[in-house]
This record gives sequence, C-alpha cells and structure tokens, in this order.
Amino acid sequence: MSEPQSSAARLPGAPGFNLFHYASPQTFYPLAGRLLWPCWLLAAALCAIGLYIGFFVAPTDATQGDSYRIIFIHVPAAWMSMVVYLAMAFWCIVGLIFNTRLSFMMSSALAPTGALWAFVALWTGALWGKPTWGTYWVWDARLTSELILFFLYCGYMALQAAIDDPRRADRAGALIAIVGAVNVPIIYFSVKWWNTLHQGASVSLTAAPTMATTMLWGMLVMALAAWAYTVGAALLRVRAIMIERERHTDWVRQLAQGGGSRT
Amino acid sequence: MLSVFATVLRRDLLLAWRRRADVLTALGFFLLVTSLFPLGVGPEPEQLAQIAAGVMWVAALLATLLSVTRLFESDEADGTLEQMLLSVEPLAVIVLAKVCAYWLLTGLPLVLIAPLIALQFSLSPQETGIVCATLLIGTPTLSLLGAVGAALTLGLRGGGALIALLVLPLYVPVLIFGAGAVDRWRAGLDVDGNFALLGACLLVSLAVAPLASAAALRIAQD
Amino acid sequence: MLSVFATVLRRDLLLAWRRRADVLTALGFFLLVTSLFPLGVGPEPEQLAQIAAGVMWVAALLATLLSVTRLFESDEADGTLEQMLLSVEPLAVIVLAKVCAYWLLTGLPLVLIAPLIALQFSLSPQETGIVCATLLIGTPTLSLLGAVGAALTLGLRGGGALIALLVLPLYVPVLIFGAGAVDRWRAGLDVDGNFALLGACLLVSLAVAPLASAAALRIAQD
Amino acid sequence: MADAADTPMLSARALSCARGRVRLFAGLDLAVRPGELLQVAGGNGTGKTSLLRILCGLSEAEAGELMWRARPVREVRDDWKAGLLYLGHRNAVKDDFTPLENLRFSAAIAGEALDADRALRALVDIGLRTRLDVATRNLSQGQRRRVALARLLCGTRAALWLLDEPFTALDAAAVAQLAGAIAAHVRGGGAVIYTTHQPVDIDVPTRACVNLDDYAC
Amino acid sequence: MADAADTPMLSARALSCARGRVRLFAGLDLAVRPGELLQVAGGNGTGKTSLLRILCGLSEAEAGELMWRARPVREVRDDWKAGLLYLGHRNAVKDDFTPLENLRFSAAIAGEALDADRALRALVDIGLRTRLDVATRNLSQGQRRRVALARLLCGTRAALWLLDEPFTALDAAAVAQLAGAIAAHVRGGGAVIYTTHQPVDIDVPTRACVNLDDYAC
Ligand code: HEM
Ligand SMILES: Nc1ncnc2c1ncn2[C@@H]1O[C@H](COP(=O)(O)OP(=O)(O)OP(=O)(O)O)[C@@H](O)[C@H]1O
Ligand SMILES: Nc1ncnc2c1ncn2[C@@H]1O[C@H](COP(=O)(O)OP(=O)(O)OP(=O)(O)O)[C@@H](O)[C@H]1O
Ligand SMILES: [Mg+2]
Ligand SMILES: [Mg+2]
Repeated sequence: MSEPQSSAARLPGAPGFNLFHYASPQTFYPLAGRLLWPCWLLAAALCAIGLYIGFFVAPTDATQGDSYRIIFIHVPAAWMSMVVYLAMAFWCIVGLIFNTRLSFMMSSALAPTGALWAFVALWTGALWGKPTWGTYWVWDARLTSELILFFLYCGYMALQAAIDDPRRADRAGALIAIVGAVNVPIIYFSVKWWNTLHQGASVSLTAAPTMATTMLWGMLVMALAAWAYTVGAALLRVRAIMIERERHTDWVRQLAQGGGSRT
Repeated sequence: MLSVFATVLRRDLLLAWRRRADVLTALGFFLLVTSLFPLGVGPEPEQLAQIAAGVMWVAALLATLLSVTRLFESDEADGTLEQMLLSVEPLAVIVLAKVCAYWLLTGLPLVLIAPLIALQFSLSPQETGIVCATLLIGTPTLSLLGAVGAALTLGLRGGGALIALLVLPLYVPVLIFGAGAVDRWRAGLDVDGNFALLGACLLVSLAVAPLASAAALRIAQD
Repeated sequence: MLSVFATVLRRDLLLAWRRRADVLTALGFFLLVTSLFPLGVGPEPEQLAQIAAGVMWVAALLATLLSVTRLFESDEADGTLEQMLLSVEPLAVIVLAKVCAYWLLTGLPLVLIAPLIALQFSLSPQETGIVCATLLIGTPTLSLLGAVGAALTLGLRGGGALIALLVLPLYVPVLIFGAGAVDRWRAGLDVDGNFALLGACLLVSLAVAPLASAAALRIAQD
Repeated sequence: MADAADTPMLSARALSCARGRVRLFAGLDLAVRPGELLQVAGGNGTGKTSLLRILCGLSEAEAGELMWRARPVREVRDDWKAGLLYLGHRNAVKDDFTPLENLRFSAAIAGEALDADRALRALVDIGLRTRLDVATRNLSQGQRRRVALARLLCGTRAALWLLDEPFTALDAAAVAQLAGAIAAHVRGGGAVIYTTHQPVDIDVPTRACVNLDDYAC
Repeated sequence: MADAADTPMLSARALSCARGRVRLFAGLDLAVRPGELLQVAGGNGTGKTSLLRILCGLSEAEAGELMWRARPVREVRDDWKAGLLYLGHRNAVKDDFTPLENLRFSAAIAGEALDADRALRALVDIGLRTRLDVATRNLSQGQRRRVALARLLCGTRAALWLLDEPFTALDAAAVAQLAGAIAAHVRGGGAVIYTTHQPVDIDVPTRACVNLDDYAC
C-alpha cells in the first residue's frame, strides 16, 4: 500500500510555473487554512453591516411596504447560486485540461454551498411571492430555471456520491457541471427572453440604477458577505476533502503526527 | 422463517444504504415528476389544485414502476436468486422481505414528502391528509403488485416497458380509489368507501403477491 | 465511419426485432400513461383538452426516461462496450448510431400513435398537428440527452432514479417549449418561436450529446 | 438407514435432458454415496451444467427419476434441499458488499447461521486477508470466485456439494486449497459432484466419473 | 522501420498501476516484439487484468509510458488501436444473436469487414457446426467462449492479440485448438500477450513470461 503520486508533479513544465505551486494539495492545504479565518470574519462583519443598512437605513418601499426587505437576502443568494455553479464548471474545465486533482476537489467543495444558495433563493423568493404575487409558487421561467439549477446541484452531488472511485466521480461530475452551465445564462436572461411575473434586472453596469441608493448599497454589501462566506465554506470543505482523499499519503500522515497544527 | 425474513430485509436495506443515492433519487424523481406536470399543464392555481391528487398518485405509480423492475434483477444476474430458490426457507417469505425493504426505501419516503408537494399545489390541510393517507395504504399495494410483474418479466427482454404493460392494469383500481378520495371529499361525499377498498386491495395483494411472485421466479429460472 | 454507423444501427434494430415485445411495450406504456391520466384527473372534456398536450409530452418524456437507462446497459454487461471503446471508429459515431436506433424504436412509434391519443383527448386537427410536430422534433432531443444520462450513470447504483435526477433538468426546457406550443396557439399567439427553440435544442444536443456520451462512457470504463 | 454407507445420497435413474430441440443426454444412471467423489466429465455443451441444475432441482429433467437417500425427491423435498449446496458458474456474491458480508448473507439465505469469527477465518484462509474491507466489485475475477468458495470452508450442514467448474479463475495455490477442502469433505462422509475441464488432483479414496460424451444423443 | 523484428511492437516503461488505495505493481518494464509470445503470470489479484486493460488503453496507468512500435501511444493512437485485439473475461457476445451474427457484428464494430463464408468456416472449425442457428443465450459456457474466440480464427488485421484467460471454460480439444491458433499467429509475425492459470502448451520458438508477483508493492 502506498500513495498515488501527485499528478500535478507530472505536468510538463510544472516545476517552473509558479501558479502550479499551489495546485498540489499539500501546498494548498496550509494556504487554505490561513485564509479561513479572514473569510469568516469578513463574512460576519459584512453581514452585520448589510443587515443594518437593510433593516434600519433603507427606506420602506412605497408599494410593497416592509416585505421588500427580503431582497437583501434573496438577491445575493440568487446571484451566488449562479456564480458558484459557474465557478464549479470553471474548476472542472481546469481539472479536465490540466489534470489537477485539486481543481476537482474545489468543484466538489463548492457544490453544497451552491445548492444552499439556490435553496435560499427559492425559499426567500417563495416567501416573498406570497405577499407580492399572492402565491408561493408560479411556473415562471426564472423560477423554473432556478429550480432546475437546484436540481443540477443535487444531481452533481448524487452522481459523485454514487461513484466510489474518486477519479471517475470527478470526471463524471465534471461533465454534469459543464453541460449544466448552459442553464445559468437561461436563469439570468429568462426575464428578458420571456415576459414573466418576476422582476427584471435592475442592477446593471451600463444603465443608471433604478432603485434607492441605500437599498443598492445594502444589497451589494450583503452580496460581498455572501462571497466571503462562500469562499470560507469552500475552503473549509476542500480541506476536509483533501484529508479524506489523501489520507494515505505521507503529507497527511505527517500532518496527523504533527499534532494537528492547522497551518 | 422469521429469521430469514429479518435477514433478507436487513440485507436489502444495507445494500440500499451502500447506495444511499438510490433512496434520495427515488424521492427526487417523485419531486421532479410532480413539478413537471404543472409545467406541462400550465400554472393556474385552481386547475392545479383540481388535478393535484391525480398527479401525485400518477407520480407515485410511475416512481414505483420505474424502480420495481430492478427488484430481482441484480439477484438474478449474480446468481443469488438461484441460491434463494435452493434455500430451505420458503421463497415467498424471502420475496415478502424484499418487497418490504423496497417499500421502506421507495414508498415510505414518498409518503413522507407528499405533504410538501401538496403545499406546492395549494391543497387544504384536510385534502393533504387524505392524499397522504391514501398513499400510505396504496403504495405498499403498488410495490407488491410490482413485484409480481418484476418476477414475471425476469430475464425477459423488454424489461421496464413490459412490466408496465403487465402491471398497470392491476394498478388502475388502486389509482382510481386513491386519487378519487380527494375528489369525493371535495364533492362532500364520504371517503370511507375508498379507504375500505384500498385496504382490501392491500390485504389481497399481501396474501397473493408473494406467492405469485415466488411461483413466477421458479418458472423464470427453469 | 459511415459503414460503422450503418452497422451499429442495423445491429440495434435487429436486436430489437429479436425482442419485438420491447417495441410494442414502449408504445404500450405511452398509451397507458395517457389513458391513466384522465382516470386520475377526472373526465371533463374541456379540462382534458386543456391538459392534453402537457400530458402527452410528459408521457413521452417518461417513456424515454423509463427505457433510456438500458441504452448501454446490455453492451456494458457483456463486454461489447469495451470492444466499442477499442474500435478504430470514433466512439461518438457509434453512440449516435445507437441513439438513432433507439429513437426509431421508441420515439418514432410514439409520434405515429400520437394522433390517436389526441383524438381521445378531443383535440382539434390543428392542435393535433402541432402536438405531433413538436413531438417529432422534441423526442430525438430527449433520446440524445437521455443517452448522456445513461452513459454517466452506467454501472452505478441508483440507476433509473439517478438518471432522472440528472436528465430531467435538461428535459424541462424541451418540455416547456413543446407542451407550450399548443397553449400559445390556442391563445392566438404564433408558435414559430417554440418550433425554432425546439429545433435549436435538437441541433445543440445533436452536436453535443454524442460527444458527451462518448466521454462519459470512457470515464465509466476506466 | 439413511446414513448407511451403501444407500446412495443422491441417485438418478434413466435421466434425460432436452434443451430447445436438442436432446443432450438420455438414459443416464448415476448415484453418489457418502464418502464418494463424482466427476461429471464431457466436452463443451454436452450438458454438465444442465445435469447439475437438474440434480439440485433448479430445472426439471425431461424424463427419469431422482432419489434423495433412496426416496423420490418429491416426497423429501425439504431434506433434499437442506442436504445440498450448489455453486454454479455465477458466484452469487453482491458487488456492493464486502467479502465478509457476502459470506454471512449467503449462509443466512440458505438458512444456516454463521458466526462472524468462523466466516472471517474462512476468508483469511482462502487468501483474502488484505481485501476484507474492499467491496467485492473491486476484486479480481479469481478473488470473487474465492469469496463464493469460502462458503465451503466454513462448515455447512449440506452433505452433498454440487460444484460447477469450481476451479475456474483460481490460481494454482487456490486450486490446491479447494481440492483439499473437497477431499476433506469427502473423507468426512460427505459427497461431492463436480465438473471441471482442468486436470486437478483431488486426493480421495473413491472417485467416480460420469462422462456425458457417452450418453450424448 | 516499423516492422523491423527488433522494434518492439508494444513496450511499456516504468508502468505502475493503482486501484482504489492499493498499488498493484510498480516499475514494470515490458516489451513484445513481432514473433513473440508473452505470458503475464501471477496469482489472483496481482493485476494481470488491470495490466492488459492498460496495455490496450481501456484504463490509464498511474504512471509510466506506453510505446507502440517505439512511439508514444498518444501520438499514434489510431495505429495502436488498429493494431491490437483484446479479448477480456467477458465474451462480448450478444445473447440474442446467433453465433454467426455475433461474429460478423463484432468484426464490424472493430472496423473490419468479414465475409460470411469466412466467418462460417471459423465457427465450424471451432466446433459450433451443430449450433449455428441457436441463440447464443442457449449455448453452454464453453460454447459462448468459443463464439468469442472464433474471431481469432478468421483472420484479423490486428498484429497484437491481448487475451485475458482465453482458456477458461474450454474443454481439452478446444484448448488445444486455440493454442494452435495462437502459435500460428505468432509464427506468422504477430505477437500475443496472454494470461492464464492453466498450464497450456503453446508451441512457439520464443516465449517470455512476466510474473507480476515479482512487481507487487
Ligand atoms: C421562488 C421564487 C423566486 C426565485 C427562484 C427567484 C429567483 C431570482 C434570481 C435567480 C434572481 C437573480 C437574477 C438577477 O439578478 O437578474 C432574482 C433577483 C430578484 N428577485 Fe427573485 N426570485 C423569486 C421570487 C421573487 C419575488 C416574489 C420577488 C418580488 C416580487 C422577487 C424579486 C426579485 C428582485 C427585485 C430581484 C433583483 C433583480 C435585479 O435587481 O437584478 N423575486 N430572483
Ligand atoms: N434452444 C436450444 N436449442 C439447441 N440447443 C440448445 C438450446 N438450449 C440449450 N442448448 C444446448 O444445450 C447445451 C447446454 O449445455 P450445458 O450448459 O449443460 O453444457 P456444459 O456441459 O455445462 O458445457 P460447458 O462445459 O461449456 O459448460 C448446449 O450444448 C447448448 O447448445
Ligand atoms: N478499490 C479497491 N481497493 C482495494 N483493492 C482494489 C480496489 N479495486 C481493485 N482492487 C484490487 O485490484 C486488483 C485487481 O486485479 P486484477 O483484476 O487485475 O487481477 P488479476 O491478476 O487479473 O486477477 P485474477 O487472476 O483473479 O483475474 C485486485 O487485487 C483487487 O483486490
Ligand atoms: Mg457448464
Ligand atoms: Mg484477471
């Protein structure tokens, strides 16, 4: 019994190229550990600020009253659910091209968080729908495609769980992640392509914002908090995956003998 | 006899545990089908509430149909079925244990998730209660009848579709009594009759299906 | 390349001919589901006509889902798949041939029988025409996407249900465009958009699915 | 009377077997007594597997009579079933279980209790010590066969073993070990009917051979 | 240059193979030249099947390099694929087809044309004359194996045969015949890599043996 050798080390020209230095688990593991706490702290701080703006600074909406304040959770969650999926697909493509184990680990580490965001977006959207549309759920294009996104996350995780061999699990999952990425633009543009109940995009880089500045700030701060949380959660999970997958390698054994020094 | 029942039950549950995804995905299938129908049919809430019970029942039926094919398949392929036929224990008991495990893994979760789906279709609490109760009595019947179909088509080509053809006619009464209960309740009629009939279906299939499946398996092996 | 396509196509058709029941039963399944639905939902003609397109589409989708699982299964079990992977011919072409045969055997008969079912739901001739046309363009897409799911889940536990979870999300757009066409036509809107989108789905999956399936098969065999 | 050494454990009279439109053999008489080893020989397709499946009741003969301890099998179906153990071409192991789980469940299905210790010992004896916690799907061809054969090593109630090509896929060491186990069972008063195409040395006092080539139609 | 007798047809350098968390072998060098017969030996589970699957590209090695006629296989993937024929544990025959149909379709899938006459002759040669119109599902274990092996008898473009336990389930006559076919292929300038647990006599001038027991980790 001995450890499979690092595939990153076999990359042509890998030793000279700096970026690949962190492409191998044993170098990335301590880095991830160091990044962990800053991420958590940032997430907590931004979340506090964002919620403060959202609930105390932002004005009450003329038509919707206070129920609109769900927006401060709903929109960041919806954004993150799409971003995380794209990130997963990105890591899978990197993994397939460069054959780095770490990229696949990143991808599987991101999936549960992405699923969580998709679920939160669906949940808050449904709660919001009751007061505004009079129903929790309608079969509108955006809602449906967001639901599909959630199922894609579930499918990705179920597929990986069903395969024992990590290599095969990685590659099969990658296929789903990449093919499913088609869904993300559909979610984003659905409000444009079909005329639906759901709100169109009101935040855009090119046009002037159509909502109150404080609302916008609250949303953006919350979005940053969600980013920080996502990065933190992904790093935490990727560390766990690394340990679990490489538990028979020397560096993990040394880590275990080193008395759990985390960084 | 009891011990072989317990062992086979435990064995099938353990096998399913090894394939956790299986249990989750059977559920996922049910969820998806019930979500697909509104998509196909159109989103008017009243119309949806009208057809909700029907859709949930059809989905449960299809979820069973889709998975019951595999009830004996793997045991046949690897030769375990031969060993079951050769066992000193009665084959019907082994079959019953397999069906129980199957229902616990596919029928029960579906009954448990049903209230959520009823919510999605905006059913009232009473209607939800009735749908779930009919599913609770009805799904074991579906599993038992499915087992007969699975045993009959074992080793035949055509598999899934052929099973559907054999078993669906038997499923129809269950479907009618089950899905009909909510409609009767809505119409202000009483639903005891439906429950009694569903119960009778369950009892009859409980008595007949294991024996019939066992017989079919013996024939399939010859 | 063409010759291997023709051979594999012929081979799969011949295999199906040896198991004639298969072809009949896929059809039978479609017929049964579409007949079950009125049973579950209640027999008011207007309501039925309302949901007819949706029901037929969902039934087609499920018929595909139910049978596509087996697309590579038997070739995997007896080792033929290994030989296909080792062939000098491109694997994607072989996969495409298999999908074509599959569609000819399950999709096409279903399109051909659809007018009969439309009659049963009392659709008008124009509506019937639209439903059949959408099915004709849509079912090949379903087969192609199903092949990717089948390849991905080959040999895995979870089988049918796992495929459903993976593939249904991709089926949903097809379903929406397909089933939506009749509704739009009824509402007096034009349906060209739906057909264009269905055509686009078909072209995209024709280009992507064989390659993706081939990749998935290689992964599965490793 | 049942265990008297001269009462055949299993005997068949005028057995014939047809598959499709072909009759494979006819007029086959055969008997196996306690302490006897019987090889069923014959070329490919002469009906060895078919014969073994008839002898254990998985298929029915076209004609002929089958006796368990000198009584027609119809009358003593339960004794007959309890008295034999059949291992076919297929291994009857579940890919998702570990070898130990497979061994215990297959004993349980046959209706025999098997304690974990004994099962474990059998698996270690048969050379799977380093693969005890690997799912059977990941084992090699020969290792799977060993999982199935481990049942023979951990003591079974069955007096008669019916083994269809037990030596396939096994390496030389495993073949020798299995031959030893068969010999021990036979010497202990059991009986074994087996088929094989490999020349294997099994060290028992009495051995008989039925060559199906002689009964071909 | 390609066919010079001293250029190895297929060679491997420093091959290692891991399955799950176990490394099966490492640092394996191997080369087979035209006119050579190479046996891969080793106990059950030492990685013979895994090695053969790596050599034909069905799985990937953990490390090491594979060369086809002295060039890395990555560069000559098509030649490599066209040059070899792999027969595994599984027969790759369809239960519903007759032997003849099976033979023709499997040649076609591999990308070789095969006329009916030649295929028929191969099947008759291998002893299936009386079973030509029986569906393969009804054949015995050994007869199915023969259907798969018939491909070797009807001439194939492949210069290198990779045979995983080709002799299982065959009776003595069929084993001798297959050994003859292998010998003929090798003498004709082809090469064969095979595994077996049965001692079989193959009459060729040069034969080599790699024992995986020696490379175990
Ligand atoms: C379950 C139901 C819902 C889902 C799945 C959902 C999904 C989404 C998604 C994916 C986005 C981000 C896309 C983008 O930025 O363009 C989003 C944004 C948004 N949603 Fe929802 N939503 C739901 C319900 C609602 C409801 C009921 C309302 C309020 C009436 C609402 C109002 C908004 C608003 C205002 C935005 C921000 C749009 C922007 O400024 O770009 N959503 N939703
Ligand atoms: N429908 C059929 N038509 C013609 N022959 C058939 C049919 N079904 C089975 N057979 C023949 O029956 C025989 C089955 O033999 P069986 O499997 O018992 O052989 P065996 O002696 O075990 O052979 P092996 O050594 O190859 O395992 C085969 O010769 C097969 O060709
Ligand atoms: N996930 C895993 N964990 C541990 N060991 C594994 C795993 N997957 C495969 N193996 C081992 O890999 C080896 C596969 O060997 P392979 O099939 O190549 O053997 P073989 O030499 O062909 O044996 P046989 O003679 O029995 O056919 C086996 O020893 C098996 O136990
Ligand atoms: Mg045999
Ligand atoms: Mg092997």
